[in-house]
Amino acid sequence: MVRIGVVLFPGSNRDIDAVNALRVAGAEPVVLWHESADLQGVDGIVLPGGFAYGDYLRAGVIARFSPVMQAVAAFADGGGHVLGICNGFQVLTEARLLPGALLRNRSLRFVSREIAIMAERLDSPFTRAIDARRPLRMPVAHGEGCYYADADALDTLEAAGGVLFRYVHLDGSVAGGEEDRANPNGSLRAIAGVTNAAGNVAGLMPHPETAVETVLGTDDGLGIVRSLVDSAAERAHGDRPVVVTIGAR
Amino acid sequence: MSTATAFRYAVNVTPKNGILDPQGRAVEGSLPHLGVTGVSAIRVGRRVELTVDAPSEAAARTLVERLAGELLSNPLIETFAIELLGELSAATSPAGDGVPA
Amino acid sequence: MSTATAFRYAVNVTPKNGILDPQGRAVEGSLPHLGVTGVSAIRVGRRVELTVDAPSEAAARTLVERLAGELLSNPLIETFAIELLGELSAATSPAGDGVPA
Amino acid sequence: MSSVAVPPVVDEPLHRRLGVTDQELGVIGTKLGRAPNDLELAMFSVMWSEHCSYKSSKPLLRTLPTAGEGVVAGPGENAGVISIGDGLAVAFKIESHNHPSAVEPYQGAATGVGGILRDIFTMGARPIAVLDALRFGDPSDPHTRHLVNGVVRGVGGYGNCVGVPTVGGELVFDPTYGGNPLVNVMAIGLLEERLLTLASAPGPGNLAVLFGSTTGRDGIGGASVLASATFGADEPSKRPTVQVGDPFAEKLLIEASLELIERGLVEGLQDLGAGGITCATSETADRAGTGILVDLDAIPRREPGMAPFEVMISESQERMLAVVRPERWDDVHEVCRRWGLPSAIIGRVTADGDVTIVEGGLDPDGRPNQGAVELARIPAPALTSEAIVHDRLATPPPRRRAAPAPGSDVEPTAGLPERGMDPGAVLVSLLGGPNLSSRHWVHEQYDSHVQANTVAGPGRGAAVLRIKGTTKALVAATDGNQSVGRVDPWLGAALSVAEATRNVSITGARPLGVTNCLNYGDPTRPEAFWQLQEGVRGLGDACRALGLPVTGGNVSLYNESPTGAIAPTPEIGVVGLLDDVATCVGPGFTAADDSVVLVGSSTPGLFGSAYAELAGLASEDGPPSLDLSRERALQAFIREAIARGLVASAQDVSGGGLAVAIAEACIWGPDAGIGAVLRLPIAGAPAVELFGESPSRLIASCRPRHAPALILLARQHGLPVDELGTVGGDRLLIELAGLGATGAAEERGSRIADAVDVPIADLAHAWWSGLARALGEDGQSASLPEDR
Ligand SMILES: Nc1ncnc2c1ncn2[C@@H]1O[C@H](COP(=O)(O)OP(=O)(O)O)[C@@H](O)[C@H]1O
Ligand SMILES: [Mg+2]
Repeated sequence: MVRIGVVLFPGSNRDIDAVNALRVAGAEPVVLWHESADLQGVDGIVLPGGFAYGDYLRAGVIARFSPVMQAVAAFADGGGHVLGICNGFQVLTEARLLPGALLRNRSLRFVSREIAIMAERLDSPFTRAIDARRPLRMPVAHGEGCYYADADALDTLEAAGGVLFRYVHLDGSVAGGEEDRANPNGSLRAIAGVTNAAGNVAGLMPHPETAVETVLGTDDGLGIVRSLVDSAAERAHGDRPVVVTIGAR
Repeated sequence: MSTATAFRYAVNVTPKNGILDPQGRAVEGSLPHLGVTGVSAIRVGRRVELTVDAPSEAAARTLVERLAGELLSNPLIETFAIELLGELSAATSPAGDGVPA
Repeated sequence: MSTATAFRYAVNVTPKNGILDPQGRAVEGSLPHLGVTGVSAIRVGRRVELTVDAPSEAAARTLVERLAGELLSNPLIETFAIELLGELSAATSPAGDGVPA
Repeated sequence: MSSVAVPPVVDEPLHRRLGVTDQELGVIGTKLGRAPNDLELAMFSVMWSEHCSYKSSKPLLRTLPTAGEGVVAGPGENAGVISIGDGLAVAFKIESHNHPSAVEPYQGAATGVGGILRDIFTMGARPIAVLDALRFGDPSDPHTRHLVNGVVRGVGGYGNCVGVPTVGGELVFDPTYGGNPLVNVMAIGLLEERLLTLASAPGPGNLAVLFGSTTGRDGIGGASVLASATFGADEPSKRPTVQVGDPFAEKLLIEASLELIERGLVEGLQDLGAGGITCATSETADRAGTGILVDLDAIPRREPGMAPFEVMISESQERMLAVVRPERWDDVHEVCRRWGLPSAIIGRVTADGDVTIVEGGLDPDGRPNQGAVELARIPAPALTSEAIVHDRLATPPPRRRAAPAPGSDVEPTAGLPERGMDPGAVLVSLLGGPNLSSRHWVHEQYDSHVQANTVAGPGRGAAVLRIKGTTKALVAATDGNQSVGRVDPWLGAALSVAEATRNVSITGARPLGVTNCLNYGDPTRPEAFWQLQEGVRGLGDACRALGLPVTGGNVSLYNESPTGAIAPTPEIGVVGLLDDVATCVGPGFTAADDSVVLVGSSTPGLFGSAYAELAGLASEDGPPSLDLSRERALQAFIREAIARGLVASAQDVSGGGLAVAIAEACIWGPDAGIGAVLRLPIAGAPAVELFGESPSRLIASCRPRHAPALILLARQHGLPVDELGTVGGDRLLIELAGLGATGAAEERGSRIADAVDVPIADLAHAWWSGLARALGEDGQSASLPEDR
């Protein structure tokens, strides 16, 4: 079975959700303690949501210096797949493993509700198992999720296919700026998730891992979790991914 | 408008002594990860910079003091100090986002 | 420990020019409610005060610069300035909580 | 009328300055057999505060029913615990943080969440949900807005960070809370029953271990001064140092505590709340019949120069006391270290039954060192179980008006909707009002999904949380009724229990037990004490009638401000169990063509209703009547109907009455809502039938083929039932028919009054935007910079 690490910082709290989602997606979750640089030979890594070290100062900043993050950076350098969700995304930008920064929500309020995102492309390691380019419903829950980079950096990112997800309306049209409820934090260009130039590290603010079971309202997030699992499996064992139709709607 | 000028201030807001400062504590706790020793007594507060149009420094300071006490700090748990950063020749009030002139 | 002394610094972190500062904007937006006019260009940042044990001010400052650049600010969105607040006769590191001596 | 706290006079004796009466000082002397020293007096003053000792309410609370199926821990423990099968149990409790929140809304609310969470994980339960029940004054008042903002941010700031979802609660505005807001927080935890841990200190020789944050000067005197004294905004001298919460430290505390319990490393565990170390040591010792010897020097401090009394009564947050066998100390220490928490041995369990404080250290055998000084010695029971109890005087108010107030409409129920007035417009303004509109502005600031259990979060009735690894789910709701309680405190309490349990039952869940927070005025005023007495009686009567145990709660007295006491507010929290989460039913209509059925019937009267408030009806035309056996039958009926698969949706009739309940079921329908075409047979005045708030009623929808069975089942339970019509379309149409139907249409020779006829989009818009508008948050927000 594919083994996916879930990094546990002392203030992680969606680790529970990530572990649950990986199980639903058919992987074996392996909890990785922040004080240890030993990745226990996992095939892929999730940096879960939460408040890594309390997220004082700026979200994610302190986590960047932890022993486990040194190991995660090395793992990513070697081509390993790393997915940061919410706080995990913040940690990856602070660690410069992903471009840009996550500012306080423009509303200055924590925002927690269901939103919709759409994958810009289905050929990335983190979107390959998504069934179609359609709005995916899942929750957001964060206070610092406004994606920011300067205009040149954004253009470069877009040109390189680095924008992975955008906030959208339920009809699939891209969300507007901060006045648009569909963009919950005022992210520039409605960017909800990005990937690095090599394509093996990705982060997003919404919570696909909390949206993997219909009993909780939506399983639209399963495609993202399963993409990571498939990509990690393929890289580790040369497996061709099992083609599964997800999210029977 | 006559002789009105503009003054730029900083209001430094810090947690009162004796009040728990979880931010300072968290930053302190992270130092070993950076291999840093010998740093202590970290307090994390806020710094607000603002420009005030007023006929005199005294008038401007009175207003800043009021703002600092009523709006920018919470007197129950924070203290503030006011710093004059400079005097501007003309009042400059950039629109919208509060970007300093 | 020889001649080691302690230096107290403040690191002022402010949002870079051109970066959206929703806090500054919110403060500005609340001024009319307080009946305040003539205040503009508000920027809200952070202020971190800390004590550094080091043999010299130069050594201490090098460390503070590193902390300010790597930990206390994010160069993509923020700038920082360092202020020496004073020199303390002896290193005082109260336990645990980040309370100034 | 309200007792104003006497400003402390400089040469007043210490005990009075600490809030201890002369009479109480006498009793302390008797219990000690000598006069207390200053440290002992400080310890007594916090422990004999209302908050810690329940000195006014204890005799009343003893009358509550506490036994029930599956109850494994009841009142007296940190939280109630009820077994739910599969080796699992649920722990839950509600608590107030009213006065701290009035002083510093953000930190007051945040530390309120922290405190109630500690009550839950102290028992070995992982906190899985928070509900916040909030009460404020006029929403257009800038001070109210400041409080609402701070409290909501505080609840979110803490709950979001510790990773416990906030899944429900209330936000109610009523002028009665203008000078005294209420912040009640309920927490729910899940535990393996075998891990149930009690807060006691058994085994002389065991170590008393303090872990978590260090001890500072925060909240000194908080318990005694804040919770017991009449609160007035202009008494800065009575303002204690504000407690600041650190949710990150709490998260570490949760993980460390649960690991210690899971690994069997502790004999007892107690959180530190009001009364700090004094309270934790004396309560754990008293429960075990032991004593504790405290080594004052061993307590890790945050500040230099703290006096012994400051250390002993500090209410620094995020601390725990563990009782540990000496041979397990290394393991305990290691667990705390791994979670980044300081820990220290601060004393020993003894056999002498006393809480003893020494300065100068203990030797390796746990005896005071040579030359150590004994600073205090108090029998543990004297501080806790044998603390003073006061016999308070209860007197009903001089005149309970049964007749309409002078000058008011003699028959207000015949008033609105007045002839020609559109009841649909009344419905729109009710739905858009500050109390009935959507609370999303609040709960979108709360993480309601974390932990991946939330089947139904905040916003639409009771919260539903699935239990991983089982088919089960927990269902929770809170309710409190101050508007009826104001004139009839018995009824207010009973109605609160009825509504909270009904909200749980209409999902299909079986209520397991009740927790409560009794928010009342100054108990030394006979009228306020009478209200408390009646409230507890109403709570007990309702729980007995519904067959439910009261497993815990909290009492908050002295809720008074210079403008007077609050209306009695018993806040009720209920947890229920759903055996199969797949059967769970929600309040919104689900499909066009479904049949709509009304179960229950209305009683006369509009007093206390949202409608009466909107219409400015001042008279007391009588609160609704409550038949508890009818309530019990209604809840049994709906649970059975849901279990048999007959029900598509179920919504109870509460605030705003039947019309609002139906409108909500429409708004919460599929996509952007769905309409309904209904015909309501009425016997009384249209206003009462549409907008009256008499209890024990619900609206259910079902597939048309199930309607006969559903109606039959209701009759079998002895309940009145009417089929109102069908779901569908994009408007809500309610025609009135029958004897009571009067109005404009009557003049046209019809027996049908003006109908409610409104587009769902209009209802939805009013409902959606009402709260933000009431709070002035619909435009540019004027919030202060906050650090989270
Ligand atoms: N302060 C709050 N925090 C979280 N959820 C809230 C709050 N206030 C109200 N809610 C949620 O909004 C919904 C409506 O609340 P309320 O009108 O009190 O419900 P009901 O009429 O069913 O008792 C419920 O789901 C409740 O849990
Ligand atoms: Mg309800």
